Amino acid sequence: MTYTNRADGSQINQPTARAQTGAHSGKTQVNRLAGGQIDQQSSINFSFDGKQYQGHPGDTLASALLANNVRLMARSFKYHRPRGVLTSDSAEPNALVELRTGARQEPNTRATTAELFDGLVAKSQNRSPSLKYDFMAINDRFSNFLTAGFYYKTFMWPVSFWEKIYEPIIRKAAGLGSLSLEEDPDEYDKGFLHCDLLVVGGGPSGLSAALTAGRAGAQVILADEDYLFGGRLNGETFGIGEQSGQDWVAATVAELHSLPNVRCMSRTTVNGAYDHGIYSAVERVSDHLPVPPEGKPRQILWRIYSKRTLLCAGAIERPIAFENNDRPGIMLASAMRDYANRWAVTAAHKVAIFTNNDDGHRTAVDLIAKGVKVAAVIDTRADAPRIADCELLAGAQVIDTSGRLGLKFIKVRLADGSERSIECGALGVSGGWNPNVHMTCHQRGRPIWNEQISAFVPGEDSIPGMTVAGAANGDFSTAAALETGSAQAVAALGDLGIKTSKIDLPQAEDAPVNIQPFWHVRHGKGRAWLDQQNDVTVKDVKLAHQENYRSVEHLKRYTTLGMATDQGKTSNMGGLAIMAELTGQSIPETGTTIFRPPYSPVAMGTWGGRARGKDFHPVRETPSHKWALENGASFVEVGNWLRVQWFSQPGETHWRESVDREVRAVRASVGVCDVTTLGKIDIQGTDAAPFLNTVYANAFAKLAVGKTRYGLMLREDGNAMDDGTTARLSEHHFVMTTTTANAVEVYRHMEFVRQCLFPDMDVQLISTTEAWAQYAVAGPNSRKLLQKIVDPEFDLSNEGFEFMACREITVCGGLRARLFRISFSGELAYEIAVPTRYGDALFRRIMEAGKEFDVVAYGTEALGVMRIEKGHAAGNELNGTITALNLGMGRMVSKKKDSIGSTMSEREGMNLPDALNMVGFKPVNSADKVTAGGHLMTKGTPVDAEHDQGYVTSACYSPILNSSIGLGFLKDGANRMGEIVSLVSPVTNLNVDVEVVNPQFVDPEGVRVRA
Amino acid sequence: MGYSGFRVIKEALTGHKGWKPAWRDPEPQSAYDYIIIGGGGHGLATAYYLAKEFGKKRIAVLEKGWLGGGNVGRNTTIIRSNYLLDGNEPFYEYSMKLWEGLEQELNYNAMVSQRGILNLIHTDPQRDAFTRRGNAMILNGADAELLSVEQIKKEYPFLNFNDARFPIKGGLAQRRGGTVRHDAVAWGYARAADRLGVDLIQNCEVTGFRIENGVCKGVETSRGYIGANKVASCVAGSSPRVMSHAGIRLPIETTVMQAFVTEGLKPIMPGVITFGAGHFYCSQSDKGGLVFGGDPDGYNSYAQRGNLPTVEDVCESGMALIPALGRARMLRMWGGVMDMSMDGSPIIDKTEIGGLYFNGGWCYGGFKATPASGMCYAHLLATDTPHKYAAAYRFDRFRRGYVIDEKGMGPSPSLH
Amino acid sequence: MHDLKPITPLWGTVAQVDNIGGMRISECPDWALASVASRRGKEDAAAAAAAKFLGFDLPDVARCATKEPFAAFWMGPHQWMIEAPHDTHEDLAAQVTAAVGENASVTEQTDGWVRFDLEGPHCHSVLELLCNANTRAMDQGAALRTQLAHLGCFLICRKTGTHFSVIGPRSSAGSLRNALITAVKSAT
Amino acid sequence: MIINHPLLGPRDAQEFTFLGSASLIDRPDWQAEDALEQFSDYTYLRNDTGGENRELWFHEAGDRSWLVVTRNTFTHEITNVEMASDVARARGRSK
Repeated sequence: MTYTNRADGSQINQPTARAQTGAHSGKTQVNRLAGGQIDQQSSINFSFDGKQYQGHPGDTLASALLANNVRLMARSFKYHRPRGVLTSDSAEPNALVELRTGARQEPNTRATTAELFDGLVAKSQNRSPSLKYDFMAINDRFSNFLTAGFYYKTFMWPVSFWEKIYEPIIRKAAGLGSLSLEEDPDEYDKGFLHCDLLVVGGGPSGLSAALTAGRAGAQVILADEDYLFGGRLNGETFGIGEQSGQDWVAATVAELHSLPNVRCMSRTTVNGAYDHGIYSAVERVSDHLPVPPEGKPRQILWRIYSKRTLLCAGAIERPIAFENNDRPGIMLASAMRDYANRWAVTAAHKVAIFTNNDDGHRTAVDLIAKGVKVAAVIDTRADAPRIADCELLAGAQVIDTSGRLGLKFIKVRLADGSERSIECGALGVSGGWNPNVHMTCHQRGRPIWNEQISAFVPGEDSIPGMTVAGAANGDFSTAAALETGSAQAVAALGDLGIKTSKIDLPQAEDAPVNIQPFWHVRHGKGRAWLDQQNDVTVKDVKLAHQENYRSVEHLKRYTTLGMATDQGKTSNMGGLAIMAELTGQSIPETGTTIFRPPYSPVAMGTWGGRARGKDFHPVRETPSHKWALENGASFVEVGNWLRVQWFSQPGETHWRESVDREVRAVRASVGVCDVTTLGKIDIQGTDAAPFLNTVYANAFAKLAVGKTRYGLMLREDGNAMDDGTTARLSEHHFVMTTTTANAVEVYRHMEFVRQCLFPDMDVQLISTTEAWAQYAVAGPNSRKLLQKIVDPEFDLSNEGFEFMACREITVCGGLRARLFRISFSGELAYEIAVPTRYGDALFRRIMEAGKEFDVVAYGTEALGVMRIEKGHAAGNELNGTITALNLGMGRMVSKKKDSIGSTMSEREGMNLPDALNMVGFKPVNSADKVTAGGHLMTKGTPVDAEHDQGYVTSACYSPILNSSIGLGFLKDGANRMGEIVSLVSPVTNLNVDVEVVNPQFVDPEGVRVRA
Repeated sequence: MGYSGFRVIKEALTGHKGWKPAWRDPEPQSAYDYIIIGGGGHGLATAYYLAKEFGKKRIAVLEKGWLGGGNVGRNTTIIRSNYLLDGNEPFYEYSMKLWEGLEQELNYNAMVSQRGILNLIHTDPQRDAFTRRGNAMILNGADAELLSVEQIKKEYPFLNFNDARFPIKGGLAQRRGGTVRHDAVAWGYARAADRLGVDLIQNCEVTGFRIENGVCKGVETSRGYIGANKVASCVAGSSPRVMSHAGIRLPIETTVMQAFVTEGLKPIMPGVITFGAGHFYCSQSDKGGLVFGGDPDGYNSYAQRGNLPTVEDVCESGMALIPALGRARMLRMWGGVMDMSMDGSPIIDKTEIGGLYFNGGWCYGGFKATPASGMCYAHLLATDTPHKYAAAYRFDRFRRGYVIDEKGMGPSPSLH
Repeated sequence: MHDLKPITPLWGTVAQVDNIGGMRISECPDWALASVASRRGKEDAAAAAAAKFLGFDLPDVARCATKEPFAAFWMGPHQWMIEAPHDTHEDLAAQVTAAVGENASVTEQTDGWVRFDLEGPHCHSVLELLCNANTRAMDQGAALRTQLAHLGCFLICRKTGTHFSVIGPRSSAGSLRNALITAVKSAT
Repeated sequence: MIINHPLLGPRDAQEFTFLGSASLIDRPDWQAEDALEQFSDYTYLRNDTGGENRELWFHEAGDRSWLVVTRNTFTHEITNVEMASDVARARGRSK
């Protein structure tokens, strides 16, 4: 046996030699048979509930447990009934375990799909203290009180008891497995694949399709959830042509591997069909290993872009409901066959079969061939054919079973009405097969009823671009699967203009479907299970019917039928059939429930990929980042940017000390702040000026070359969208700055205006945010400092470069740069920009040159303090509900031109006499604190919403004013200067008196900026 | 026939033979005083309160599919009254008070569970905004609490406090927020309304209105014409379709919002949490599944399903916030059709057509509003005046400039 | 001549190169970039002037054209990015502006971007873990803009199958490199 | 979803940002007598009754084109994709 690891996604585990006997299985594996697609020559150690066992490479946890005579693997959700496996695949509702330990503990893993690896540790779940003795099994005794929907009818009195007593008890009992609550140590990848034809499922139809398309040269992806290709052929004894089924699979897969245009992906579940041919698939790269190899993912989420898709997902056998049909040892007949043929295991050495169709008899035939005693085949059909060499009880039904922790006896009602007890340790049940229509429902397609096979088949065109072949389409025989797989592949490629023809199909089994629908045994008062995980019984469906929860959706929601981790793959059909019976309608009239993605549950880690922890979002670093790291910076996230909040100097123990120092230094001398994060948009073209006149509410057409202007941008609804400054570098060339937060939205908006509203304007836009390192140099000594940086031919005097001037200059001996005389702080200030690769050097140069002025670097906190002191609105004020009028800029909105938002800002509700105005606040008692988020009340009025007068948007401690100060919006605030109002913040226990003041706390006349 | 623990025991001992249908399946009559279009949560609640609080008779609810099959049956079951704006907060707080007495009112256990909702804070501006909101809540009589990181760690120790890209800096909690078993809300109202004589008519799709001289006289349905004195649309995501039959254009677009649930897990999540730096919110159901979601897909859709980018975005956010979720498996995803209004707030109002009323625009927040929406709509229908808590929810607020824009996103429905 | 020392997007004085699993990921800071967008009504004149300057025609949609010392790739309708060696063309934007005059708008883009070249036999396996582009269908000279590890990037095929350039936002150079390295480790 | 870009061919909708109805192209005349009413309708009223919907998508992570996509909102089927600037010109918009 070779186990190859993922190389190009085309690995499979194929046994190189098939064992002939079970001789090496040792004494513990008492249920191990001979043969199978496992390596009986070597052994694997594993443990379940602390007990050590051995299995073989190729085993699943379920097959290995059965081999060790462990039938009891789980407890059910509600009644804590003892349970074993029902299936041998991903449809399993019962045998869910906690796999692995520590941070890798994985709840609710199906034992039927967990590949055995050396050292595997599994634990049963939802039981206490042990699987055999579960206290909560008491629920089973009280099941009569715990019927469908019982909780809707009780727990209402006394009123307080629901949340204090009842619900905590219910919640404690809830859930199946548990999370470790530690961070998942494994990595996950996400990727993208493209193909002409995606073949979902690698059974006979899928292999046939992939071979057809592969030979035609199409780009093909073949995916199967199993670790072996072959689908049902792995569990059957059919031959194909001259070969055994397994040999045909091996030969076919080998040919597919040899084709460079075919990607064979085993352990890959295609689990969702999304619009326009996009499918999600999960490849389990490392789940069969103790831990993933270094750097490799546990799983990969593939998004597959396919031009055509062929669903070859096979069919799922359905059980029959009868009393106590849920005991460990009772499983689907096909699962029993799989375990025997593929894994060389039987759940017991004496078994029985209960069926309503010919296919069930195959299990008897195969098990007898494997040396297992089949006590009887019980067939509901009176005219059942004799197929297996054992006792046939035609027209008989299993009416009850016994065996507390595992099946011991079944009770059979014979055709003549007499009853007989049969001893057996396992019972294979077949109620027929349901085509696996799951994925055809993902776009809300409805399956249609096929009377001939008594099952739903996919509706036409359920998913655009997807067709269905083989058993998934109701073509159950192997020959039909091979035939339809190839034919549908030819058709799909034909749609794409790739002409090809069907491959030569080998001879294969072609048995007709011979079934007499039979859903549940009518007998005494016991419970017959439909949804085994959620403990939904036939009685519950009857009760739902009685209480008029009759629509399929009501049935599902009231009883929880089909809401377990298998989405009802083995149970929905039975529930539906019984409801149909009760209402007297046909099954198709009764309806279908819809399956939702994903086909089988997908780990959150897989969906999340590598976007975790620090890698959740990419980081954006500013040009001075490295210097900041070296100089005591504390960083803060602003969108994806990391900006410096403040720089701590030795001895500073509280952030306020650092911020106060930075503010004082700027106002006293000079400071530097990295403002690269502000959005920059290069705007060029002969219509650039009229364009700006349109996107800004205030006038821009007449801005002089070499000048910068503040601009207020409105949304079409008249509320402020963003603000910033725009500089006119030349007649047809502007540079706009946006706020850091809105850079992307503003750019998008301007492209909308350009392309959708004024498509003939000659304007070109491109973002230059990152191309330039831009620093604010602010403070009374900023000019003196910059004179040491800017090359001497550029006149920086107040006359030569006045307030709001801009110019392309050179610095440090000839490096191209841009200089803007703009100020956010209210001080004499500039912003200087150089190509980003020189940003680090320039920052260091400025700090060096500024030493004589005691220059400081300052962060966003100091920036914020100074802009509040100066009364500049920022993000906290531009909250999306604020107008120009609210900001005190109502008159800026030009009525002489058409600009975005100007018309709508004239609406009544936005121009009320007592509209909010932005004002400043200062505490009456200087020790009091102004709190952002506090609400404002007129003095003497009640403190409630009705009397709310506004709110504080921004607040800080001003080291210049030695007081806490704030900005905010107050009704009619412009006319309330000097008024004392109450600032209340009950959520922070604050109620102080503040004075309404001019928002420009510092230099309201604007002398400094023009100095 | 009342529901009670005693009754459950009695029925259990007598073979459950006594349980009666939760509601009748009446044939539609030729005319009613009130026709409510839409048998979702809001429609059923409206019918119930119209009968119960206003004593009205001859009421029918017309449902095109099955009762409770709209968004009341496909949401993430959260209730809260943590709104900011004056037009909204009193309404949602009123709704919260109605939730608090709902089960006794309806004699149906909808499992109102006030386990708290916590909005996480990751930035200083967010803290300022949440402070303002918390204050607005308290000033409106609701409860709110700002939590420190240490307090949050105690309740949610498994959140990412180690290497988060956007560290948690605090949170705004509403302890009275929580979850309710969504289907049970619909069933509880349906059963209670039925018991007051309301005709609940399933599989009855409204295909048109009969309007004469500007007055609505009744509705054309898949089961024939039904006359009515007053017709009340209450169809959430189908609002634009239904109202178009009356020639009315709405300030509403219909988009898809996805939601997700994991396999059942032993309890970890005490209440509801929302991530402030990504698109993710989550709670744990009484069955053990983690129920979560994020933002709408962002495009118009009536398809009741979404696409992968949103699925991945939500799960990435979930993993960023809760690294321990890695090995929990998502079991199912689904999509609801959302009536996204232009300012993110609802409309409960008369229309320009006499006798025709409208309730919609709930965006993806309609579930928590169910009781108050029903009560306020019933008030409007019964009295022709708006209920005091729904006075702001008028059509003309857009034209007149009184929008109620909680998020400040402007007239882009998919952004609310 | 100014005396400010440039640094690379990854904060180095020299470009960073990683060799992992037979793949080479190299930071390529030595390229000047300028965008050129034709003015409305001047599309032909702009194209002619650009062709004269470059020595080749501006490429078609989603293509990259190369002739030393220049390369140019399509960015959007009527808009291209021009590449040239930084040592000799640091003032590329000015040169292009001089060449196209009033027929096109030219913007310096040099330092808006970080370029990583990915070379080796596993380019497709690496890139399929990073972006939705069907790189197997990209031949030499194919150029497109897409999302890669949540970042808007240009992806240019320099040599079919074995050499791609990823040109992403400079401020996220570290995140982009991290994503590339992680993908290479996983795929090789 | 996949949007068949008129210039670039099929591209994942993930690269695009959705805005809303293509009627946003028809911005009213600000000098019209009833400009405020027209703008109110333009800004707020929609006809999103399901089925074929013409809508604006921005190729944000691509070539920065605004596109008008005709998409069925019941099935998500896309039947037409146009450059928004072409549509705008065809609807009489210029400077």
